[in-house]
Amino acid sequence: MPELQHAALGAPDAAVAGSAAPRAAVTLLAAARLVLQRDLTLAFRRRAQLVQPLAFFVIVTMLFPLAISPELARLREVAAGVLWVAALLASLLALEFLFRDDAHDGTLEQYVLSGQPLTALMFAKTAAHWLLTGLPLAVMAPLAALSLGAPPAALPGIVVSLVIGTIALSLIGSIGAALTLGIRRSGVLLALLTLPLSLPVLIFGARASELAILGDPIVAPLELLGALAVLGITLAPLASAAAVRISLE
Amino acid sequence: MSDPCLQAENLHLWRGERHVLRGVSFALSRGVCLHVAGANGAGKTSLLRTACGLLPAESGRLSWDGRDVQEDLAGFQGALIYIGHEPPLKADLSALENLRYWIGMRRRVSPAALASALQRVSAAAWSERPARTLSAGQKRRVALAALSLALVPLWLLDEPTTNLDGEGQQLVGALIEEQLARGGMVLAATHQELPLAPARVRRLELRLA
Amino acid sequence: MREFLDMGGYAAFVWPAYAVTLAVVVANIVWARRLLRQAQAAARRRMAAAGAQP
Amino acid sequence: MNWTWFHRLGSPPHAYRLAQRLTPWFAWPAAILCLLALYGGLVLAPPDYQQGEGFRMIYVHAPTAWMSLMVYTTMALAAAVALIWRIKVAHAAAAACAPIGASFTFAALVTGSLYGEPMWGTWWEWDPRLTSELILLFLYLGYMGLRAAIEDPQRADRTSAVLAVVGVVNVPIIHYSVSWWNSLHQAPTVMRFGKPHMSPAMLWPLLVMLIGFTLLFAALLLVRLRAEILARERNAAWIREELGA
Repeated sequence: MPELQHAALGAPDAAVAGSAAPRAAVTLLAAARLVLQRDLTLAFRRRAQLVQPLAFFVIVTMLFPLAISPELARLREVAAGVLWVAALLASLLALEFLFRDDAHDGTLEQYVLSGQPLTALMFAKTAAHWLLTGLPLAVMAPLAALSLGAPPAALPGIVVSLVIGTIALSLIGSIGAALTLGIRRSGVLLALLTLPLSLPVLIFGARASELAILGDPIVAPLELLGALAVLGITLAPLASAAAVRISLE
Repeated sequence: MSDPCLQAENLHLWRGERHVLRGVSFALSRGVCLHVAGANGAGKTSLLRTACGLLPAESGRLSWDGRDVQEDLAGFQGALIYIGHEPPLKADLSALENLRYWIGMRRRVSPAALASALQRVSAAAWSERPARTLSAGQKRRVALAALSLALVPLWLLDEPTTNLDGEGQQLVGALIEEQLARGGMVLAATHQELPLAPARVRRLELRLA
Repeated sequence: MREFLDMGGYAAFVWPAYAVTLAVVVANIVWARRLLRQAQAAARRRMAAAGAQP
Repeated sequence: MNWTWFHRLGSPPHAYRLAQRLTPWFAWPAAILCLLALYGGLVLAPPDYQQGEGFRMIYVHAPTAWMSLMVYTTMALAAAVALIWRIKVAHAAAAACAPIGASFTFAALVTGSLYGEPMWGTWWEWDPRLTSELILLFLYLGYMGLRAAIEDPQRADRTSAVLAVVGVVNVPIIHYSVSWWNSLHQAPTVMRFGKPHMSPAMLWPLLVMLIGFTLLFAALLLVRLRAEILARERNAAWIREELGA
């Protein structure tokens, strides 16, 4: 095949784009970093959207003292469960935004057509989503935990379990968000798809937080939580990439 | 002329109950522009999306350099740029940022190249404004800048001249000419005439189902 | 017979369990057959419509 | 290796005709085995020494629970085959599985609850198996909901196939996590009776019932498969031939 010679447009871009290897110029890592950078930039231009899941998380944890009792001793018993249910729902709330705008304005299409492995780009998008929702939730959690009567000594354990757990939640959620692309009013369906798959994370995460509140070692559930996160990192981007491709058909 | 580079043989596509593409075949060689014409709903957009591998055809074969595109889909897609009805711009990013992220996924572009591409489409004055504030024609111009920056052999353009003023349409013609001159290929779907010398244009007429 | 129906005092649990299962089995059979008949009718209609055109 | 049989199975007319021909070969044995197992389970099997006559619920609870899992696995397998080799018939099979599986999961939950009342003393016990069964029902509902929400039939097929594969990877994880969770919170209500000790007279009706239900599923699947194939095929000559239209 004769190599196709392209005249360069700008002087510093004297790259030749032959049809054989036109994308040698950008590595996979660089492309993934661009995706991450773009999502973070966009999020900081829309700060209101950024704060919503956090506000939701705080409000939900606030509901429990009002619904159960203001006694910290009673709240402490359910604190781990409350924190995790609130975190699960808050991260679910943010999922709807994960791909919706990108699908709407054609960005997703360009990701698929970029010639880069879509799996890696999906992973970068999920990483951005976690940085914008999971990590802030974990950082907020000590406040919520203290208000539910958790002892200060338990806070590191709670934060660590949430950091690991929300990674898994973001990955699972990315599958649900990709599957429900192109469906109008997909909110309830997204919850129906994502929540059953998230139950193991809830179980191990809540257990780790509970043990932290009781002052017991939390290694066992943390390891299981870590295993889920690793499994999610390896498999979830594959599934969401497949789902995104299908949604564009 | 060299051998056909992008070749479609007997493509069939169904959308639900509608038989959209009924055995479409075409061959596109280097330096040629294929004008896909047809009424609204004749399947122009579907053909373009099939040709870039977004829509899998139900039957038929699409080959690139003689090999089925499914063998190396990412490689094929890296060699093309597709611009649909709506230029894929993020409303909250400026024209410049949009270009940087869009083309930056495919190849390294220097700020100078970005600036000169924007200059070329007369976008320098508003290239820092968020895309949300741009008119449809201005957005189209940003997409034209992306075309010239991508440096890929195959362009797939869906209605490239809509929303553009006379000068903008001439620009589309000039860009396509340049692409053809350097041995590239263009597949353009439009129900209007392309602002291009007819010698290098082949026509593919799609009929309504 | 009476003894059999009484199920050693567990009649209130055993028979409903069997009834629910039977109902699900029968519903599945009826449902599947009806689905097939409907699909056949729809396909016939489609063929007739397509046959009239060319 | 000769793969022609695989491609023949993937061809809609061949699959349709094969399904039609095979259905009675599954349906009648299923009916006979189920009736045999009913007689064996309700009449011939002796009462359990702890659970008395109540243990006879196992002859409907275990087969429905078995169905719920087996159908899901079949569905996911069909979905994976359909995704990998782009086989329309396999998509049709996956679509045919979901409602069957969901209905039997529902039956397993109801019979489990009925079984649980005399055994545990409550209608609902957060027993790991029952809890997993409930989650499985939600997985089925999610699958059917997703399929129903997507208008384009091909996209519905392919999207729900991804979900089925994701789901089947998760089912063992969910089951493990639920068992783990249950083992921590030792249930306050201890089983009043131990598991029935299965004598051969009690065991054979159960096994026969399991086989009967499996054959029943095969028959139901084949009938539904034909309906799904017809819905996916457009204006093909073989349909005219088959339906005499």
